[in-house]
Amino acid sequence: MGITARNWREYPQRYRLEAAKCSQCGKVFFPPRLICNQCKSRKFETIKLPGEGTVKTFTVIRVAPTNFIDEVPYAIGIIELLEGFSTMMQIADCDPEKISIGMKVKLEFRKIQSDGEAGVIMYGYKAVPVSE
Amino acid sequence: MGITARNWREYPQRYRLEAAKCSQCGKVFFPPRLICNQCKSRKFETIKLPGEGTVKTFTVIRVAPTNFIDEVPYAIGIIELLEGFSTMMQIADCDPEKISIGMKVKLEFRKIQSDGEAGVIMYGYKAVPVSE
Amino acid sequence: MRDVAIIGIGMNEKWGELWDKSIRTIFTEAALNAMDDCNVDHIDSMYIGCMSGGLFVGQEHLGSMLADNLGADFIPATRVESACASGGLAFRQAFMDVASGMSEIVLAGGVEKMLDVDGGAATYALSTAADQEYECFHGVTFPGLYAMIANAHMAKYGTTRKQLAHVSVKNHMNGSKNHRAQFPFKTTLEEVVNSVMVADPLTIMDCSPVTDGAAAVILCPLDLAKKKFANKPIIKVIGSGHATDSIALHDRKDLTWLSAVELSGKRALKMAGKKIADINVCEVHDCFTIAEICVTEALGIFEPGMGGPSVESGITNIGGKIPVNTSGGLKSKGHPVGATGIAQIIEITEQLRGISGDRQVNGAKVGMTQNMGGSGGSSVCHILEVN
Amino acid sequence: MRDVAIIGIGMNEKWGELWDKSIRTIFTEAALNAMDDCNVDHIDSMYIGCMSGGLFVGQEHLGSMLADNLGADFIPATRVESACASGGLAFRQAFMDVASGMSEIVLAGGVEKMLDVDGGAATYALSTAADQEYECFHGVTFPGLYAMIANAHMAKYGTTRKQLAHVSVKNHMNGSKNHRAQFPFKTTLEEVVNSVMVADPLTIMDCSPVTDGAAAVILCPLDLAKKKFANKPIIKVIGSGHATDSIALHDRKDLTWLSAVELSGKRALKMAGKKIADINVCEVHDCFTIAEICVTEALGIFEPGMGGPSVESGITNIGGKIPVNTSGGLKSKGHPVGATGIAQIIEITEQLRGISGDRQVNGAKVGMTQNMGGSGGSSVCHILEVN
Ligand SMILES: [Zn+2]
Ligand SMILES: [Zn+2]
Repeated sequence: MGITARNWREYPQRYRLEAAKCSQCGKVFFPPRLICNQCKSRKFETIKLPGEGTVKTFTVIRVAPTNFIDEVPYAIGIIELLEGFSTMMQIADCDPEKISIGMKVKLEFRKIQSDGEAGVIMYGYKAVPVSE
Repeated sequence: MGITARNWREYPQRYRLEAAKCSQCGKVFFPPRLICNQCKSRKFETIKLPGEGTVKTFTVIRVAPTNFIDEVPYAIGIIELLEGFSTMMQIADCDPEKISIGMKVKLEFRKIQSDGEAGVIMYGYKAVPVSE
Repeated sequence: MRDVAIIGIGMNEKWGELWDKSIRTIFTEAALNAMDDCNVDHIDSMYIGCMSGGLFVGQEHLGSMLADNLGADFIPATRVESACASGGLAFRQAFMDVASGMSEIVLAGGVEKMLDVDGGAATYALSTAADQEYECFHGVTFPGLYAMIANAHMAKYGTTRKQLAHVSVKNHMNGSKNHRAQFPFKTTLEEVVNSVMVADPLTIMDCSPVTDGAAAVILCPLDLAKKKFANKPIIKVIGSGHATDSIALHDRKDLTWLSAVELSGKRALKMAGKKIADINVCEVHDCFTIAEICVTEALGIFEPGMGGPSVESGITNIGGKIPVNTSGGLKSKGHPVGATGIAQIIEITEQLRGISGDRQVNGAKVGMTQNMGGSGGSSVCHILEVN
Repeated sequence: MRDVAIIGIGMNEKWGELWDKSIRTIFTEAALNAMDDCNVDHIDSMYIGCMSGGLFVGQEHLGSMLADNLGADFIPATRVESACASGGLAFRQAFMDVASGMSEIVLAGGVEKMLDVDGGAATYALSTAADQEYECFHGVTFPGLYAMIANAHMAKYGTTRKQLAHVSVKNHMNGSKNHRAQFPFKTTLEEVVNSVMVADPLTIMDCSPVTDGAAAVILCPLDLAKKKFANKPIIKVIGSGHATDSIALHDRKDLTWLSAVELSGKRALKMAGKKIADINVCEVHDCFTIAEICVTEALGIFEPGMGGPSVESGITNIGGKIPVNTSGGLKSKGHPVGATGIAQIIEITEQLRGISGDRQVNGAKVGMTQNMGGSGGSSVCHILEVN
């Protein structure tokens, strides 16, 4: 939709999976923030998020936004990466019917979408099942 | 910008230059309305706007919106079509430097813009100087 | 703060695909109907709930345009936005305007023209209620977000696919008696479950539709209502509550719990001096079937996890102990996002006036509305009582 | 209604092209600066002026997102829009919230992130403040609309090209003393007149820029301010006025007269119990040079037609009889449309606190702000007084 600067700006933290950890109470924020909503501290340290986690919930998208129509059906879920910290991403490389809550996944870097207008390809993380 | 129904809907009154005249106080509205802001009447008759008018004010656009970039420079003005009734349109077929307030113009149907994405060509009225 | 009353209500004759009408026309229709309902010929100020004039019709600055088209020259007119809770929030600001003593006769309206753009553009516009960079970037949709809530709720509480379907069946049954509804047909559990899957486990019959529509109500001080507008039952606004939560679903500890709904409800009840058990009829935000289940739990109507079994039991039917979404809800009546919160107020007002016909809840004296933004990032509740 | 005071103010360190920061970050910066200014660690509710989150950054539902990012969990947070007057209107709603007794400590903020999209998309987004179907359809731009006002004003009153340029020269002179300004350079009449023509007779140096920026202020009841926040001069909000006019310029009888500005000013002065001559300093909406001239006439500072000669005479300079846009105005300080109205409040607050440094208007006791939407389709005025 013609929005360019946003994605350029968000890339580095997406690539490096960099989050902010509150120096006072330890709560983790991704993307980083200026103030902790738990303890109101404004001091953070940069941490790298772990590359593995578990599925808290998920769904299979069968009616997709314009930029994702070619991918249908695809699974997407909320992945808990740290105790009390979760974020959203696609779950790839598996039969959507086999995904379950509590399943272990690891993060990989993949193409996420291509911008319809500009044709820019955007990259980010996806979750893939850990073979047990 | 992917907006389609709007222009389909507005076309008929643009083509036919149909306005609503308040049956009670005579005020003219283009596009038509449901209630007159002058006398609060909700009864209107459909009238055809006259095809001639005078320039109340104008400018020459030299930095244009995306859909009009190829037209630069072009003149646009507010044209008084009836005592107390004016509307906006481009002023075509003349040297922009020669346009003046009070100048007589007549209305013609022309291509107004082509929608960048859909490539739909949109038509409407433009003013052209009346040769005296 | 002054006491405030609702004296007029109005909607379009029918919601749905209003191809031949522009946003200015559908709003003006609803606003004039509301003014006619109480026979006022002017308003002092106006609030308009609209989620995205910019993305749906390429038109912001709706305060100016819509006051102008209503013939309400030069009045203060304010557009308010909180995604799908924009209408409820416009009502709240109008309430404050009257309660503060700033204005006497105030119109609270809502409008959304969603069908001027194609489906892809509409999906994009709606997605701007979620976190663009950390939710939508990954390809999630609104049905997808609520589907994730549904799966979490099913895993935690054993809520069943059939219980979700019961919400849709009930709301279509109610909507079949509402002539303004976009989809006034009845449906069955089988039809809901076997419809086209949108985002597992939600089918198209778990989802509210895309709708063109507008709604408006007129508020004034209670004293003025008693003096000049007593020819109809006077409906008092006794509670207003508004709360936000994280915009991203994944930032919430319990994915099945809507804290903004809980808090907006508690705040409204506290102002009203009521308990949830005092509510006789309720309009809640059933943008998806799972939403109604979660909302009835977050408001405290049912215990956590009991939303599913409760709708299954029929307790939320018209004639049940606590009827929910007698209008047909967003599911059947339609969901023009900015207008929904105002239409909820209209349904409760009609119930409290006792003019709901086949949908009437007998003896309804106190009613509640709950209007949600996004996946629960905001919520607005109001409590109305017949004088 | 309770008396209301401003106790805290905050902006980004500098406005301009903030490529490396998102809308959530720039808003949070300004809001935290405002909270720090008065040393509050929580707020009860929040209003956000933003013209088009949808078209500029693909993000609506800013109430939820920005309360969340400010760590202000679960508070009511309301986004308000009236095109370029969104900030002024957010302030007005925050004022009503406190005045009504609904909330105690309220944040009024404004934000716009305009440089995440390219120039064509930004021009389109701004154009949604005008009538899409009957103005923009024909290819008009915002500079074009104000250029038509300028030509009408020149024809009716003999206003000169040089007088327009004086507005730009004065505002850049003021802005050169404002470290937060996007373009803090000085300019000359020749430079303004000879710059690139945008829409005749307006050059690029008659136009305010496209800007990323945010601003925030904190309000509370006057009594509370006196009790707990008296370590700085207390600034009272003594008047608030809001008005609309036709969204389309061509629907107005006199193209040189801004009725919404006139009425919003009169309403604010009436509430304040002041006359325009009582105002010591004024921030007005100079989105284009001609706008400042028309606004000073519509507010009654100068007779109709005398706006041009007055700015030429120096009467609106700092040190003149009625300084206008001491901050540098939209022209030099920048114009992130949703934030502008709040930044005007901040400039007047600083003037009344007496902390404006090189820009200080000596002895300023009463100040006024005027914030405009579109080509004059809406206007919001406020009057502040030091206690
Ligand atoms: Zn912390
Ligand atoms: Zn009339």
